[in-house]
Amino acid sequence: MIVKRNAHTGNRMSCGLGSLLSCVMASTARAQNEQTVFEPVSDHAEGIVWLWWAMFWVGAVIFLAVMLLLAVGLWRARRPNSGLGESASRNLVIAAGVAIPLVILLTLVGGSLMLGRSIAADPPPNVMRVRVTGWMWWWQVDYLDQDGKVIASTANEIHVPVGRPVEVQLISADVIHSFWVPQLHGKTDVMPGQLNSTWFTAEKAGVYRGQCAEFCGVQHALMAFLVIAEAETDFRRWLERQAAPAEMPENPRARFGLEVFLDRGCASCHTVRGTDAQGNIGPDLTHLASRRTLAAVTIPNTRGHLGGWISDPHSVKEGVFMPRTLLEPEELTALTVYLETLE
Amino acid sequence: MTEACFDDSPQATELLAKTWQSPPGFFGWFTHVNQRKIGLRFIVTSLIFFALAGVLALLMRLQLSQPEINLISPDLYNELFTMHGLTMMFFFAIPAMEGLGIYLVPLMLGTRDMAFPRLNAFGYYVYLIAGIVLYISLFVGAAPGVGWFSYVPLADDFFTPGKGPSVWTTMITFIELSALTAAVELIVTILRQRAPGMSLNRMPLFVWAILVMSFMIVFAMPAVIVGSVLLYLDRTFQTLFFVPGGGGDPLLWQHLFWFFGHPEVYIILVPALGVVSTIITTFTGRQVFGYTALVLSLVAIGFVSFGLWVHHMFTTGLPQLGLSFFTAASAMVAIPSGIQIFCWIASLWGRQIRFAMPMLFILGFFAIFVIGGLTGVMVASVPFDTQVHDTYFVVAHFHYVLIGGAVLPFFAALYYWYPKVVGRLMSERVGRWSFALIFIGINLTFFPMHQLGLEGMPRRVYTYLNDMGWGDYNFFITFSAFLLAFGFFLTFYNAVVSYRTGDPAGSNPWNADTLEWATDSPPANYNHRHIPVVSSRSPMWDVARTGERPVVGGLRADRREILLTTVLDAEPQAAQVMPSPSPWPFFLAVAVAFGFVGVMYIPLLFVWAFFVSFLMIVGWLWPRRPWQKE
Amino acid sequence: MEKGARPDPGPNISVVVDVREFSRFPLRRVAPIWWGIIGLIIIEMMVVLTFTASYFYLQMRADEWLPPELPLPDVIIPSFSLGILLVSCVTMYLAGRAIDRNQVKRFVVYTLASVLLACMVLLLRWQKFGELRFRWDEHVYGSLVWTLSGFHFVHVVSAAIGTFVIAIAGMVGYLNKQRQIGVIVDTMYWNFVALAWIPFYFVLYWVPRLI
Amino acid sequence: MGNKVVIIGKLWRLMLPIALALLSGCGERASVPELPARADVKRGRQLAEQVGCGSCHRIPGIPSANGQVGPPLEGLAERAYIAGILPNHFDTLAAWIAEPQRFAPNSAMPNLGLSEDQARDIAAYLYSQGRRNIQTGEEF
Repeated sequence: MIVKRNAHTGNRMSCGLGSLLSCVMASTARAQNEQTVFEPVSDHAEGIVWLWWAMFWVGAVIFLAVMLLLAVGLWRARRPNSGLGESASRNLVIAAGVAIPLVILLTLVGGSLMLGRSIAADPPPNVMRVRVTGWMWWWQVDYLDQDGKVIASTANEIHVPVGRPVEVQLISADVIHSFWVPQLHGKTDVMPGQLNSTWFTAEKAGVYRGQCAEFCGVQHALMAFLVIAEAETDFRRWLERQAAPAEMPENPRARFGLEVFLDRGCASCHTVRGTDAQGNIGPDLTHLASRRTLAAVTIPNTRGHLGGWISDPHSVKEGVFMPRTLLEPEELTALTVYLETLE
Repeated sequence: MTEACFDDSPQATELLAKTWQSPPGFFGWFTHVNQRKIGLRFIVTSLIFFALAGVLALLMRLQLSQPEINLISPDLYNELFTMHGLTMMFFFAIPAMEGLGIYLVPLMLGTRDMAFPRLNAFGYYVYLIAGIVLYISLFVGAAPGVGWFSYVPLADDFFTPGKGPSVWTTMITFIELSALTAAVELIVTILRQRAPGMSLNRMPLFVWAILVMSFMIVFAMPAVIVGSVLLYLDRTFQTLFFVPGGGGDPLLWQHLFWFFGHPEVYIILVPALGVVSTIITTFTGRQVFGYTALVLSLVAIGFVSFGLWVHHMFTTGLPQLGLSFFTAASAMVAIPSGIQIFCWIASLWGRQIRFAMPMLFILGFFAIFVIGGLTGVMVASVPFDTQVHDTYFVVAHFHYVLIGGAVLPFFAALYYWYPKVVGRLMSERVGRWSFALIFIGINLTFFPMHQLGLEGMPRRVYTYLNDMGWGDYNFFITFSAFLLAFGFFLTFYNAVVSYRTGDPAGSNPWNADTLEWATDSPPANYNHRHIPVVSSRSPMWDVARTGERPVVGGLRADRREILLTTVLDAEPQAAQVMPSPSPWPFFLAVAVAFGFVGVMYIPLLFVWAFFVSFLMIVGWLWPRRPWQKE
Repeated sequence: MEKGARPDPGPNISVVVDVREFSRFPLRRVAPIWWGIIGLIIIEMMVVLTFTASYFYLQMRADEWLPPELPLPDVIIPSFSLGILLVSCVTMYLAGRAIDRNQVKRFVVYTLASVLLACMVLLLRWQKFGELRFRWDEHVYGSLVWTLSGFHFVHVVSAAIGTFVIAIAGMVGYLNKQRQIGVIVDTMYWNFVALAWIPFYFVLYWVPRLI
Repeated sequence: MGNKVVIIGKLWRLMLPIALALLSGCGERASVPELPARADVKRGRQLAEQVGCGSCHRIPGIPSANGQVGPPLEGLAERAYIAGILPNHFDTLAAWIAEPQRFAPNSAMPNLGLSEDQARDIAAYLYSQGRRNIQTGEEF
């Protein structure tokens, strides 16, 4: 029900560090991570995790070799006059301290530069463009057509077609954020006054969680988003739906809810396309009900959470900019009913 | 030479002690200028800040021990991690290393005080006041909560109104003053006051490390001072240096900050490397292998560290080509580090080693520091860094480097020089427990953080959702953090208890080779009864071997005189009369502090503080009558 | 060489260097304070460099540097004031030479002349501030002009006051050939302050014209 | 300043589960006897977390449940009335959770569309967090 869990009961033992650690905490280790570097679903992320394992093993060998050398050296003291002579010492330092590291480092730098070049290359021509705006503390997602015009606008959820490269153009509405979906790609900072972009291709359908990775104020911790990779046809259908304006509700209670939305201040920050609500400080709510979560992947999008979030956002996400709204009970009920019609 | 230039009588010794005595009493305390007093103050104060920052860390760990708990509000949590970083970097690590330098360098060089004793005292008061103001700000709810790196635009007054980042800008500039005065002071002392015969290539490695550190401070710190002045102006006068809409650029801040911030890490590390060489020399009973190589690698680390700053900015969207250079440079800094490690291993190989406490901490240093260095090389790779940047992987990495590379050697130094400072040895039994807990605690606390980072946990988050599956790791880490803290506490306890009950140390308990062991423990007011004359890198061992102790004669005992020697070869050149105890440095520090704190509220106070400080400086430097006496 | 004897059977102490006849008034490069001032100057030089680098960084990131409505900065009066500043270095040098020859009166005259020159510079600068047609909070160019000028202004003020104090020390008769280290370091700082204006002068008055 | 004092209080609240967890290996509380057989406390906790009770109520045992919109549900079992209008019995609580508007048409508490079983699970969880068994009156 909740957001996430791309149900990898992933094999924890496959992670080197994890396996070392699981000796210590085998009883408590759970495996339901949804934001891990270890389960890449794009070429970029796969290249990086490959690099990690290469570095990990080389590093482990170096560490053990140094410790072994130190241990043997100390052990030798049991025999008299076993200290290293001048030339032996010099050879040791030159070989182990200069020559070997130099070779390893050059290999690492070379490999890392090659991988970096391929990742930083321009995206292929059939790329789909999405513009993501970082706000304190949520993500605005705009789908762009060929001319850079906005087709559809949503928040904290990026749907992408499987197998198609997606370029994410990043701009900031306020401070520095960092766009990061570990299973798809490394971070790219969202810089005020500067257009950064990154691209990836999700090779597998699924829900991948991302999170802001640059400290951005009080609620930096709860500024996540979801990348939902789905088949091209599903994606098309979804995008079409998102591009459409909201329908006028038929249910009288929902109509009352729309009135509440327009009269009680919601509309000054939020947009619902197809109505008079054109605020642009908070997320576009035109298709709110189609989203899985609220408050940047903090709570599931259910009626209970929605009502509580509207009534008092601060007890869910302290310090958030959305104000408390004191509504009559029937207004609150109608408002939630209305918002649930925004599919 | 005649008898006249050499008076070893008890009367002369007493006179000398009286000349160099610090005034007693509460008010006297504010006039002390002797380098040992000031150095000890630096060390003790820095340890207090270390403990405070540790408590903040434990509070943060409690908040993170379980998902989605509300022990600490997000605002307060942000203040805690900011203060933890600021305290550890600016109020513990640098002052601790400087304190070691200030206390030990003149003793090691065989001189009686630092070059500018009053400036020294001033630096301490500045440090103390800055720390007190910072912690007061935490308790009145005005502490900076924007990270120790204080990135703009978050730290601009638009996004963070209130006094927090202003405290950051003014107090950082203020504490840098202290670091800079100490650095200049150490450089001049090292270059000009070495005992006759202690040419540069006979200088102890620890002194070399302090020299390199001081030069790095001089070149690195101005960048952050400029940065924080610009940020202060942005916040107070609405200038636009970092405001994108007005033509400013937030990236400029990052360049300024990291141009200082990266060398900062090595500023902390380099003196620790000096400590390692010193202790290995002493406990193997012979000169460490590769003196020249070690010195050159220290210098190389110092230089290269100024070319690495962009590796903190790999994800900011800079051009790929530029990043490659910084990848290469960052990886290459491993070479001088590697040279040092293997010089030490060569020195230890097959030697009879006394495994006393300092040596144990050094062995711990090897394991922890090598791990930190290896992950450091990993994060130099741009693609990999984009995944782990700003995650717990990096938190793990730099705690391994800083605790392994600086704190463990610093604790080794505490055990090693404690008998010199106090006259008694610290307890080995408590020390071993402390070391074991610290060593295990570090690994249990920080090793799992690598895994957490790779599983996606970002830094600087006050909580995380239950669904993320990070709860168990974090619980375990919190538990281990308390273990680690207890380990540190044991050494504190050890130091306090041994002050009264430790075994008497004698002047040279470890049979070490450097000059600080030539004098009593604790050293007399005048450091060395006679300024020694040196003819090798191991003067103490020379004395033991030859039974001869060559010294300088002719310095007067009735006033504070020191000997100046030439920069390269330490040939005696002139004598200098040192200033006497004085309250002016304290007054000046208070005046300057008043200005720094005041400008947060009333910018025009700058003008007032400027002139009052000037008056204080004149009072400080104004010659006392009668002049003819000289 | 006579050995000093000690009651305990410690190592024999032998005096191998006698410093009784050494000067107690080290001058110039022998004096620690000379090195200390060099340290201060290096620190301040780094500050000046960082300011200048920040200027160029912001200038290069900008699409257009000088805001279009502004005229190019005037260079005549700033060049003149730079000239005065450089002349004051000469008077400071003469003051130093005077005290080195124990000519206290001449020394006082030269230092006061230097202070006067500095005051003229400050006056010209102050007038420049008044003539600026923009504030520091309008654009980053304005922020830089105000900050760099203000930063250096404060330095000239402190150098002038410091030198004035030195002049007073001369008047009350403290300074002489032996006790002249104060003059030496003050002159060094003075020269630094004067020379530090050159990069600022260049970026403030010439860069907007040249690009 | 004030929050420092709060911390100390909170510290104790936190240390207790840590200590318990250390002793028992995990922090689950023992399930309550005497509850209706069909209700499942554990499932109730999960449901309460997911459907969103916590956005309006503070609920013991669910750290993320910090809502201040409605009353805190600590010690719910000891209260005499639910929402000020219903006598506090297990069945009435479950019925209230399932459809508040049945009893109070004007209530701001939403109808979450829960099944009867789900409502009973949640009610069971909420009761399990009290210190008194509502049916037997005994402390446990």
